Amino acid sequence: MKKGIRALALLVIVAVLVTGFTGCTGAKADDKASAVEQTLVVGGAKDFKNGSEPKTLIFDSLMDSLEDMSSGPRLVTEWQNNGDFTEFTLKLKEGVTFSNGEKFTAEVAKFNIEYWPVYRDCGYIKKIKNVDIVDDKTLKVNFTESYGNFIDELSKIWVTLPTAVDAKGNITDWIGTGPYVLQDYQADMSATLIRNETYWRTDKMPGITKIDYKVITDENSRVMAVKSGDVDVIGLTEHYTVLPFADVPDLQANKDLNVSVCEDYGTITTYSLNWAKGVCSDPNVRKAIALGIDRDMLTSTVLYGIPVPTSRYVLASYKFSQKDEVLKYDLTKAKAALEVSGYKDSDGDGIVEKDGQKLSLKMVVSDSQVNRSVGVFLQDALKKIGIAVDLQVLDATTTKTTLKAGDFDMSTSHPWTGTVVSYLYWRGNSSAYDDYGIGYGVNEEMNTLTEAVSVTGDDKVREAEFDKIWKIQNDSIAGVPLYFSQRIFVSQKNIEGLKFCPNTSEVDLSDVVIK
Amino acid sequence: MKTESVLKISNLNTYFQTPDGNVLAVCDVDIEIKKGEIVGLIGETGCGKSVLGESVLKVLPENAVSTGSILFQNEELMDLQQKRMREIRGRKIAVIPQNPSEALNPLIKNKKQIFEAIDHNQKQLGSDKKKQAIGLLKKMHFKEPGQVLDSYPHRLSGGMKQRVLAAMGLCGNPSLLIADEPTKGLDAIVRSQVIETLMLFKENTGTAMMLITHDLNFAVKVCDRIAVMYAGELIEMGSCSEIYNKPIHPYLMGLFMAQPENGLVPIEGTSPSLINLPQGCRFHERCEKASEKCRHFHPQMKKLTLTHEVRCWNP
Amino acid sequence: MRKFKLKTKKQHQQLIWLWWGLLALLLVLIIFAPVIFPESNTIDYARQLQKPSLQHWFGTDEFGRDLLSRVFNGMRTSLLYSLIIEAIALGIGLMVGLVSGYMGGRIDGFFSYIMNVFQAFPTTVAAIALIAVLGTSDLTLIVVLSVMGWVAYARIVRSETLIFKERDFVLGARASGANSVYILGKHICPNVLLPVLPLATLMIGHGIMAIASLSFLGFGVQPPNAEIGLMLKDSAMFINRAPWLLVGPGLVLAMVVALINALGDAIRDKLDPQQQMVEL
Amino acid sequence: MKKIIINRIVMLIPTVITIAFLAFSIMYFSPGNPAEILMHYRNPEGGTDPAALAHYEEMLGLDDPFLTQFQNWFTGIVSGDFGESFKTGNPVAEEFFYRIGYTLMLSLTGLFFSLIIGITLGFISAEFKDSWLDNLLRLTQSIKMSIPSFWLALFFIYIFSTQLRWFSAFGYNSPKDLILPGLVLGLSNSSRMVRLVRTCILEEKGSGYVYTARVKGLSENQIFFRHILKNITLPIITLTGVSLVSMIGGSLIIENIFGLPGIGTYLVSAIMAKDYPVSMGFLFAYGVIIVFINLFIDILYQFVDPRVRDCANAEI
Repeated sequence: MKKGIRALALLVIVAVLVTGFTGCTGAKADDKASAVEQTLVVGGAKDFKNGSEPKTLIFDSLMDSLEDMSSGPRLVTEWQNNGDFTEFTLKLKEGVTFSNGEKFTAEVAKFNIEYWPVYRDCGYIKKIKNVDIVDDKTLKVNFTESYGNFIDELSKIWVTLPTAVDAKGNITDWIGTGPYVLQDYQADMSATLIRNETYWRTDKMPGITKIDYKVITDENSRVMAVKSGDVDVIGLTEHYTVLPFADVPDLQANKDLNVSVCEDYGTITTYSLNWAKGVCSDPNVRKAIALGIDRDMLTSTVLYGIPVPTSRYVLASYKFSQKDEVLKYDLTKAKAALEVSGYKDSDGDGIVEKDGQKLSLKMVVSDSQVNRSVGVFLQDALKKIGIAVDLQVLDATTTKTTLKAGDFDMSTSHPWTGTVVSYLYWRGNSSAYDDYGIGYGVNEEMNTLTEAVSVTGDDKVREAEFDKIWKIQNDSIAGVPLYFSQRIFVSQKNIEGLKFCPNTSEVDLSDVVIK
Repeated sequence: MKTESVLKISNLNTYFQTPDGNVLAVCDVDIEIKKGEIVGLIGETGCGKSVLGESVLKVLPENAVSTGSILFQNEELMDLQQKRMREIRGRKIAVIPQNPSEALNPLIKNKKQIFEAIDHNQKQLGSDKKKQAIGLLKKMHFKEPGQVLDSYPHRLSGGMKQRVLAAMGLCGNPSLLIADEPTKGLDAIVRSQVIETLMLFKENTGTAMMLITHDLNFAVKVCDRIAVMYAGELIEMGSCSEIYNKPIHPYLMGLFMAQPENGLVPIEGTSPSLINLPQGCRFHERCEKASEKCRHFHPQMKKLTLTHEVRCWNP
Repeated sequence: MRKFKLKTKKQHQQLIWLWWGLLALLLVLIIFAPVIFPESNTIDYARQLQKPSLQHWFGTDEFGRDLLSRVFNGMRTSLLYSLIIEAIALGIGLMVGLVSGYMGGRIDGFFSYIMNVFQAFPTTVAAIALIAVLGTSDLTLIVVLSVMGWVAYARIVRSETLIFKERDFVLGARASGANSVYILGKHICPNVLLPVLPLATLMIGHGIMAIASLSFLGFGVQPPNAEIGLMLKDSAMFINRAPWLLVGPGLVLAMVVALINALGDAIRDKLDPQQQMVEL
Repeated sequence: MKKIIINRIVMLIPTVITIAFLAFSIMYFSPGNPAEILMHYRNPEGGTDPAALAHYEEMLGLDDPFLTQFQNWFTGIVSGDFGESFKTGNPVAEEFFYRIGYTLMLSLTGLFFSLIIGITLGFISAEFKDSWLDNLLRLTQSIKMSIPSFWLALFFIYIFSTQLRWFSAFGYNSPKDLILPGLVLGLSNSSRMVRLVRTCILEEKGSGYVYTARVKGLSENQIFFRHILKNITLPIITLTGVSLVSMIGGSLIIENIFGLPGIGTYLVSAIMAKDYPVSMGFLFAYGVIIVFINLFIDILYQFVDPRVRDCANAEI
């Protein structure tokens, strides 16, 4: 039939066009396949330059973080203080050069100590007086008052060239002394790093010669990428959990993959309670909330049994952590706490009330899969002790503005970090509303304790002070710890030596080998 | 003297299949056109006269079925494949389509559209084609044929378009011209141009002509013989003078009465639906003279004279 | 010659009744969803992420909630919002179109210009920007989509008004001294409304899709309310583990919108039989 | 011809200014103090120092009246300066030109698929009019029209990325990564194209010039390729313009799902992050792109249709 021929002719034209199109794009795709030996393909959640972790492949910090969150030598090799922590002497590593050949000198170190603390939330900026260059490898740092935490905070200073930053805390030239050199960078897409063959830490010289960093912002796609072998590892370059907990059991059962759950370091997801105003200003309500949540149930259901339920603020393995868990689930105690304050369910609708007012919380949650699931769980859980929850899932920025305005009763928040002393300066002793809700500085005593901790460098004294701090926190409940949210990385089986670092933002690839 | 017949249609039926049922557009038509003769096919819109033309050309839509016999120069068109049919169209049967303003592709230059017709007859070199095209246009009395060739159709007036279409028909060696509603929607001046065009055409080729029109006066002026159609069938056929001077069928008489010079008296009612045709005479519902017989029995064509035939119980 | 059999009119009619029956059924399920599916928010962790079964046709979500119930309750929200949005948009469009078409001149020029500018922004993009200004909530969603939706109505009302303005009955009314408001309200408006009907029907489907898209991006309906886009956003999170969660919401959404569109087409064919004549 | 084009561009100036005005007002009336937001980005843990805030307010010229601010911003735009992103500090224009390429590539891929699908299926549908094939195709189109593009995207990701692993589901590494999102975009926009091609072919087939061509003795093939194809290009061009506009709008959601670094992804994150200079600049750019696509289609139309060309020439 003529008609058939005409249809066929048109189809052929279309087919030629389609194959031509896919053909030329396909050809380009093949070019990428020619792999260099020992190339590690990393799937990252953020743009290479935006995340705080990827940069640690290019730069070195002044101090290293050790497993218990104390400090070890790195670019600073030796350090001393004058006893009352007002003057520190730092010895610098000699013979270190940046990848462009410039030398790491005392001037460079001084610049970094003075420039970065503002952008890296280091408390020492408030008390530092001056930095003196003694000689080419020695610095003397003077403080206006005692500051015992200075050395620990130096692990947050990642050393850049003084000429490589702008006035706003942005790095303009990505040239460091670290194990890798940035070769190619595509915003929001990818980055290529090659090994720094002249890396000064010869014992930490990595085996991987090239790193392909691919940005995959969607968590499901990241999981798919590692499952299909597109990338070698995911979850390594973020300090938080980057894959849905729901996928973990499935990935663990996958024979080609290695799933590593970090049980040693990490943060505890904590919800902030607005203790300064509203219904949560009543300590008994806060206590009821903290005791009324069945954390075992939470982690075993909506979190698929991966995170560990806990009611402590920081991990037990960390320095200065609290001795025991107090805020464990207890339904009767929770209900009793509400009754103490006069809340009673008189109309039988399951929600308690006082003076005719129903007890209702406004819970603000930053939009993410896990937060939404946990939010719905908490709504359901609190209903059981008689508290109605108005759940509001907002985008990240709106959440921040809402929280900063104090317009919430309960919200997602920032957990106590492992470096508890630093945290004390930032939010631990704050009583103001900020992007993450309200700080933990519930009373005057927190102030004196914070001062006491900062003045001394003596760990024994600090430990005693911290016991008091945790007592206050457990009593006043400014935040509800829920579960330990582990970092998880998933890698191909043939890759060995991947590990987590105590310094949550550090990525250490020195032992990695591709078999 | 018996002249040779160019087209002899006998027993032609054409119907369309639609979801609502079959539409009988042409029903039992017998008609003959002799060499050099102009036959007018008259009827109101929707009576099937254009479908008759299309049936002859075999360019009906897909859902149409036609049966019967169409003898063109002693060749049975009904049996011909489309491929062979295409050789007849354009070469032996020329067509002046209705509505000249839409009959030329607005996006293609006149030149190319005329060349297509020339190529269909005989493949030629570009320069020869141009020469021939200019010749054709000159025959159709175009003053500046070159300019016409190089312009797009929208630059031409309705009458000019029609002459361009006629020129295309000229390029073969047609022995029959089918002009479908050549005067539809044209004003008086252009109408006289159309007559001129048709005469020019005849002058140039000496073909027979089938003139499909609803314009009675026009037909009377031009035709040798006239056939009148109503609701898909022929109701009266005769020489021009017979039709003009002695119309017999009440419908034809009504048509004459509806002409402007006779006072524009319209025929009452509307023509029947071609899906559900009435029993008996198809005109009886509108006929003043309708008798009981007309209501129940379908009349056949009756010869009154050698040339005059009519389909009526009460002639 | 004939390669296929034409459907008879009767068969065709039966098919059409089947469609309308399906639409009616879906609408009943949607409108009475809270009564028919009261369990849409019942959490039961014992049945997390179940595959579709006889008890749960579309499966269950991560909280063990029955997805079928949630889909119909969600569609109810979408349909309700879409109806409100189209009512408001039609109201604005009708007024602007009538005034613009009837008054002509500078007023017409001004409104036509505004319409052009409005059409320069893609709906989704402009809606997101406006929602950013007004803050994310269900109310803003309705306001923003109404504000973006009136242009389509205004255009068609304007062109119809231009036609009816010249009709005898309007000219007559004007000659007899009726004022403009009376003519617009009494004579033009009812005539203009009829051609707008098919568009309005189609736009209800569009509205449902727009709401779903914005909710999917996180700018639309907020989580405590069930909504298809939002549900799909959640389902997308489980694409590796429970891909079937995507099927149900998408299926119902597509079916409802397709049937509403078919209704719009049918209304258009009824009002404009010439369109059908072309097919003959 | 040149004159007409220049004339048309000049006539667009007020439209462009209005678009700029709307884009600016939307962000101007946005809640939140831009200076506070900028300060927050520049110094994340810096707290709220009133002196610093005043400094930023002065820097952004927030004390100026509304119209002055708009004027400053607009004159900046005219000279190619769209300001700097609050978040990254990069010039907005730079960000835009880096990203617009991906959006255009995606839209054009989508357009390519939509044309291919539309013309092929529309042709088949028209050619086998009223057959089961035609009915099936028409049913498919009306269902496809009712499927939201994001659902189609998720569905395709599941089939082609998760199950078959033919394409990567996320991000852009090679032009191959545009195929899946392009296909989704093309498919969800192709329904109108299929319908249009079908009705146009059927309409043209019944038109006078096709009848002429047929009675001239041309074969159906010649009629289709020489006559019909040329005449259906006009409506196809119009719809292509409309499709391109809706694809640039629709690419926003597709880019977000497939993680392509286009202007849509960036605009959404900028709006969420309250990055005002980026939001304003990108909104304005969206409007201008669409206005210019419409202009381009108008001009293209004049090249193809001799009637319109004549009219346009007559105007001057």
